[in-house]
Amino acid sequence: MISQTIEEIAKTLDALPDWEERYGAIIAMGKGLAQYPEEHRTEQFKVKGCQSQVWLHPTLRNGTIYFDADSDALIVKGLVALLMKVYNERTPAEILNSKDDLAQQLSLEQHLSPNRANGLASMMKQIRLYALAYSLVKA
Amino acid sequence: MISQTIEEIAKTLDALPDWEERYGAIIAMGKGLAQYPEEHRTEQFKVKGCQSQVWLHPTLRNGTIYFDADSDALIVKGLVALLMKVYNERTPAEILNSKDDLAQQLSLEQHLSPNRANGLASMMKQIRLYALAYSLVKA
Amino acid sequence: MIQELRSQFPILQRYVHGGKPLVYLDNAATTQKPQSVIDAISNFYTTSNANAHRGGHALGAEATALYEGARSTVAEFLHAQHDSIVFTRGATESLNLLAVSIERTYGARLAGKSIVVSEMEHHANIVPWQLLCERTGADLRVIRVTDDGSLDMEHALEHIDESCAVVSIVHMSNVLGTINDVQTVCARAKELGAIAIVDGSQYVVHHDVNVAEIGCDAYVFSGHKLYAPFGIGVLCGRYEFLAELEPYQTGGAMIDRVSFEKTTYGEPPVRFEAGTPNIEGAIGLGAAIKWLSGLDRDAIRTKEHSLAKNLVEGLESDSRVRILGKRHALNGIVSLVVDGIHAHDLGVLMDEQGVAVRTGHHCAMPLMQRFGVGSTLRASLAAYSSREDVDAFLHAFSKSCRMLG
Amino acid sequence: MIQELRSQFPILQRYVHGGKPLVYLDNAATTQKPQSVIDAISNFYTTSNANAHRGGHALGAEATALYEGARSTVAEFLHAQHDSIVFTRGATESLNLLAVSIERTYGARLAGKSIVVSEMEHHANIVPWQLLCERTGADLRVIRVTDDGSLDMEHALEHIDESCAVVSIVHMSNVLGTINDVQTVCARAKELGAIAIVDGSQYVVHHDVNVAEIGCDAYVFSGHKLYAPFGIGVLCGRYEFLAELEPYQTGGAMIDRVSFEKTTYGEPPVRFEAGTPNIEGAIGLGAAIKWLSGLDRDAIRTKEHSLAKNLVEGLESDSRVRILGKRHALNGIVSLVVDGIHAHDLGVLMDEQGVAVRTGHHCAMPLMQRFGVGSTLRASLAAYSSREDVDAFLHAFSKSCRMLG
Ligand SMILES: Cc1ncc(COP(=O)(O)O)c(C=O)c1O
Ligand SMILES: Cc1ncc(COP(=O)(O)O)c(C=O)c1O
Repeated sequence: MISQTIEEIAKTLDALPDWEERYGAIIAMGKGLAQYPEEHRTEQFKVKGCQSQVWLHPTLRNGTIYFDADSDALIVKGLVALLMKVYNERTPAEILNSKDDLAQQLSLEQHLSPNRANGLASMMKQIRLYALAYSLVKA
Repeated sequence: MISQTIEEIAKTLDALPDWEERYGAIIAMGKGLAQYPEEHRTEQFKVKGCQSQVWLHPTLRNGTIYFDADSDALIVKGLVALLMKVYNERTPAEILNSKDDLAQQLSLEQHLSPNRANGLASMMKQIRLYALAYSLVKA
Repeated sequence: MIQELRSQFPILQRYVHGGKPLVYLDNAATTQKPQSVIDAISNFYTTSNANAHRGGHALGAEATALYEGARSTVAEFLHAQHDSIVFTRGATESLNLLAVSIERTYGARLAGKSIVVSEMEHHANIVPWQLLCERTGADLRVIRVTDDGSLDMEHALEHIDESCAVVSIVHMSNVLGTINDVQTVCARAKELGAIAIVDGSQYVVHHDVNVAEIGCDAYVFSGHKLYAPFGIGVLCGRYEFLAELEPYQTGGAMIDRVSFEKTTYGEPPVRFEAGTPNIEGAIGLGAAIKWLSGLDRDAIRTKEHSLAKNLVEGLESDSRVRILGKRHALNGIVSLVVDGIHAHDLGVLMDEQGVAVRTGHHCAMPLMQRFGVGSTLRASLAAYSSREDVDAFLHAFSKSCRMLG
Repeated sequence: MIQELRSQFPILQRYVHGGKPLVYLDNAATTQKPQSVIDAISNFYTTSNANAHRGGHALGAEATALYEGARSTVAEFLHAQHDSIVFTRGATESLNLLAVSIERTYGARLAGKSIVVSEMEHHANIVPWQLLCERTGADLRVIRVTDDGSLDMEHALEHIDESCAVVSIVHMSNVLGTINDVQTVCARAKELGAIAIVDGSQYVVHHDVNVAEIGCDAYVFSGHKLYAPFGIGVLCGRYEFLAELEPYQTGGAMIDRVSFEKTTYGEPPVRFEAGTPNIEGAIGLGAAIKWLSGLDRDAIRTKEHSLAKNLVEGLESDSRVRILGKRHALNGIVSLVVDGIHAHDLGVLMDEQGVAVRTGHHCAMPLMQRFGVGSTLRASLAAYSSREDVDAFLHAFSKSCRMLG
């Protein structure tokens, strides 16, 4: 469940003693992200409103959304990976029914600096938009 | 002499006990101004930069400048009359050689309020311009 | 209550001309600023100053949050959405922006069309449209003002016809105090597919606004008349309307990408905010609106009405006085002429007595011409205006009239 | 001395991110404001607030005197005459004003002509000219930047030929710190009868300016980068140049008379200041310039140079660092990329350590493209920058690089 995953991530982040460890963990998450398919590294799949480049590509298979995602900046890529943990391989309904205040649930503003939240908001908006679109697809 | 006239006016104004008397005197001066020739009440002879309408018309006769002047507002007309006392029937040279800080010499900023000085400056500029023009006329 | 309110405005304690207590009745020109607005400015520069939207750093994030927070405050104030609010320098810039962006967007299609304004507009709502007409071949049509200072609604509804591309009307006249039925005017404009614009510069000072109810495409006003700093104003546009408009100024922030081959632009509102905006001004405007919303606006309006009534009644005791649009003066803006006395003379002598009023054409020369006057003396009220102000005004007024014969 | 200077900037005492002392090195984006500027604003609103130029009353006269006094202060600062100074919102508006007014004045005669800018311009000095070119059929020509970050002067003098109508060049690059020989460029432009414009936004922060010596027709900058408030900027024009230009925005104050038949305009500078200006901003800018002129600018420049040298030398100890236009970085603006590390990541981690720098394209995408980078990290100095700032920067920088691998 989405809320459960968020709680787990929140716990992990909370347990880290300082900003260095927290950013270290985020960066490490990013490094664990699956390779982004080069054929989708196009303008069309870019997320607007991020300070660095972010790509997000959705696929619907058997009612589940599979995302590919990437960024050219390490920290942003880490945040992308975090989002993937939460939203990848969910149904459109699961995503749409989840709360949209992820940054708050993770206390990201305390953990990282507030301005990181902006890019995150753009990505979440995009994820929810895809979920909305797929939720309208007739089965 | 111009400076002498200014001194006399300054003395008269200084002797007045309060703003009401001072404005009363100014207004009275305006009422004593010679009739402005209607044929010169035209755009051409208007002084720009005054809050009310001011007309100033010069004539050169035997090396002396004769001004006609008027305003549609009483207080401004009074100030016009004051200027006429100082600058009317003078030679171009007399006008050009006089100091151009009349408002200060009369302590007008104390006597009247500072913003009255703006319109006055526009009129003085115009008077000096005419004097300059006539000073270039070959005798 | 009024004393408590006045004590928030340090400048109202001032004396002018050597000892005369300031009586400030030039509020339609600009209002005074409450301490909370002055403090909001100082606090910003003392703690969070940075350029907004550009910084990835802590101060930049704070400045951005304050700036966008101010946008939200303005949006709420007008019952509009956040992205409908474009910050400008003032009403004048908002109207210039609209005229130029409309011209750039609709261009040649404006030839032969008409632009409708009224005889009671401020120059800021006339000249930009005149120039648009000159450049595009559109026609400027002017709605008449009746003898009693109202918008001639019959004439208005007649004038707004199929040829009409833009209607731009003042909500409250800065000379007469007239409040126009902009809702009906906008409905008519929208019915015919025209763009409907309302100049709310004076109206917002006294009334709450709901742009959706008005039904306009754009609503504009200046901060400095609404207890806020200079250099900030608002263009509140229907989002879909803004989204179709070409940009106005260009440069930093409003672009998407720039190359020498091609430049693309961002979405509203940033599309219309080129360069570093007046971040301080926006924050000050937000503080002013927050201050306003802590007041009982109904009570203040009632008080302003009753003060205006006192003013008008006091003035009428002199039979030489003629109040322009007298029925409307109760809204808090009283414009008058005195038979045989120049308004300028009156203004000077009243100023000597500490009473600050405006004399002149009030940037509404066509309206002056309509009423056959060159200038008027205008007294205008604000939330902090008091019975003492009105008394002082009337006292100084009759004294000045006496002195001027 | 530096401690005394820093103590005038209350914000420099701040801590960010829970306890890290603020190290502000984003001065090319906006500078902090000294207490004297903050006080000038508060004092104005507390004692003399009124609309300028319109009032016949005491407060109006005071506000006008303060506003026009600020204009004189700016004029002296640039060694220009009082009536050459037009107040705008900032450099972006000044450049937009110039582009639009030049288009309106010279119109069809611009077709087939060329407008010359350089590869190192800020978007504010590119996009307005691009749009002018689109609308008039003029041609945008771009002076190259050399590999070492200089303006290619040979290319410049070649490019500015008979076809040239306008040359608009930055005095000091906001990315590289390059100071251009604008005097030679302007001389060439004037020789050929072209209009010469200089964007001094960054230059004025560090250097004195004499517009007559530069020989330009117009010089522009923003107040907020010069220790002054947001929302105020300057367009300093040769008076005869301004006197020929059509107005930009229209509305109150800038007109001579308005009727529905015909509207005529005032003289510069008011012709270009439609509506209520940012009176507070102008007063704040005047206070900032007065504050600056109380400093030993030579000494400060020398200090900035030596700090920049420390910065550059410290950075060079990491072989992955590449400083764009390194020769010019000593002027106080240091832009860099690190091999294998995204500037954005660096900026985030440095911010966590209290160090405020800018990362991104700095509104100069064409220059980024020229150097084949997407974004850089930029540290920029101001009068209050200290050795401690530089040390903190270098410390945070190497720690961040380590964390990012
Ligand atoms: C009705 C109206 N519209 C427009 C304006 C112009 O406002 P500003 O000068 O603040 O741009 C004013 C104020 O003078 C006004 O009263
Ligand atoms: C060289 C240069 N020109 C123009 C600008 C634009 O200034 P503003 O955003 O204050 O209008 C800037 C600042 O960003 C700049 O550095």
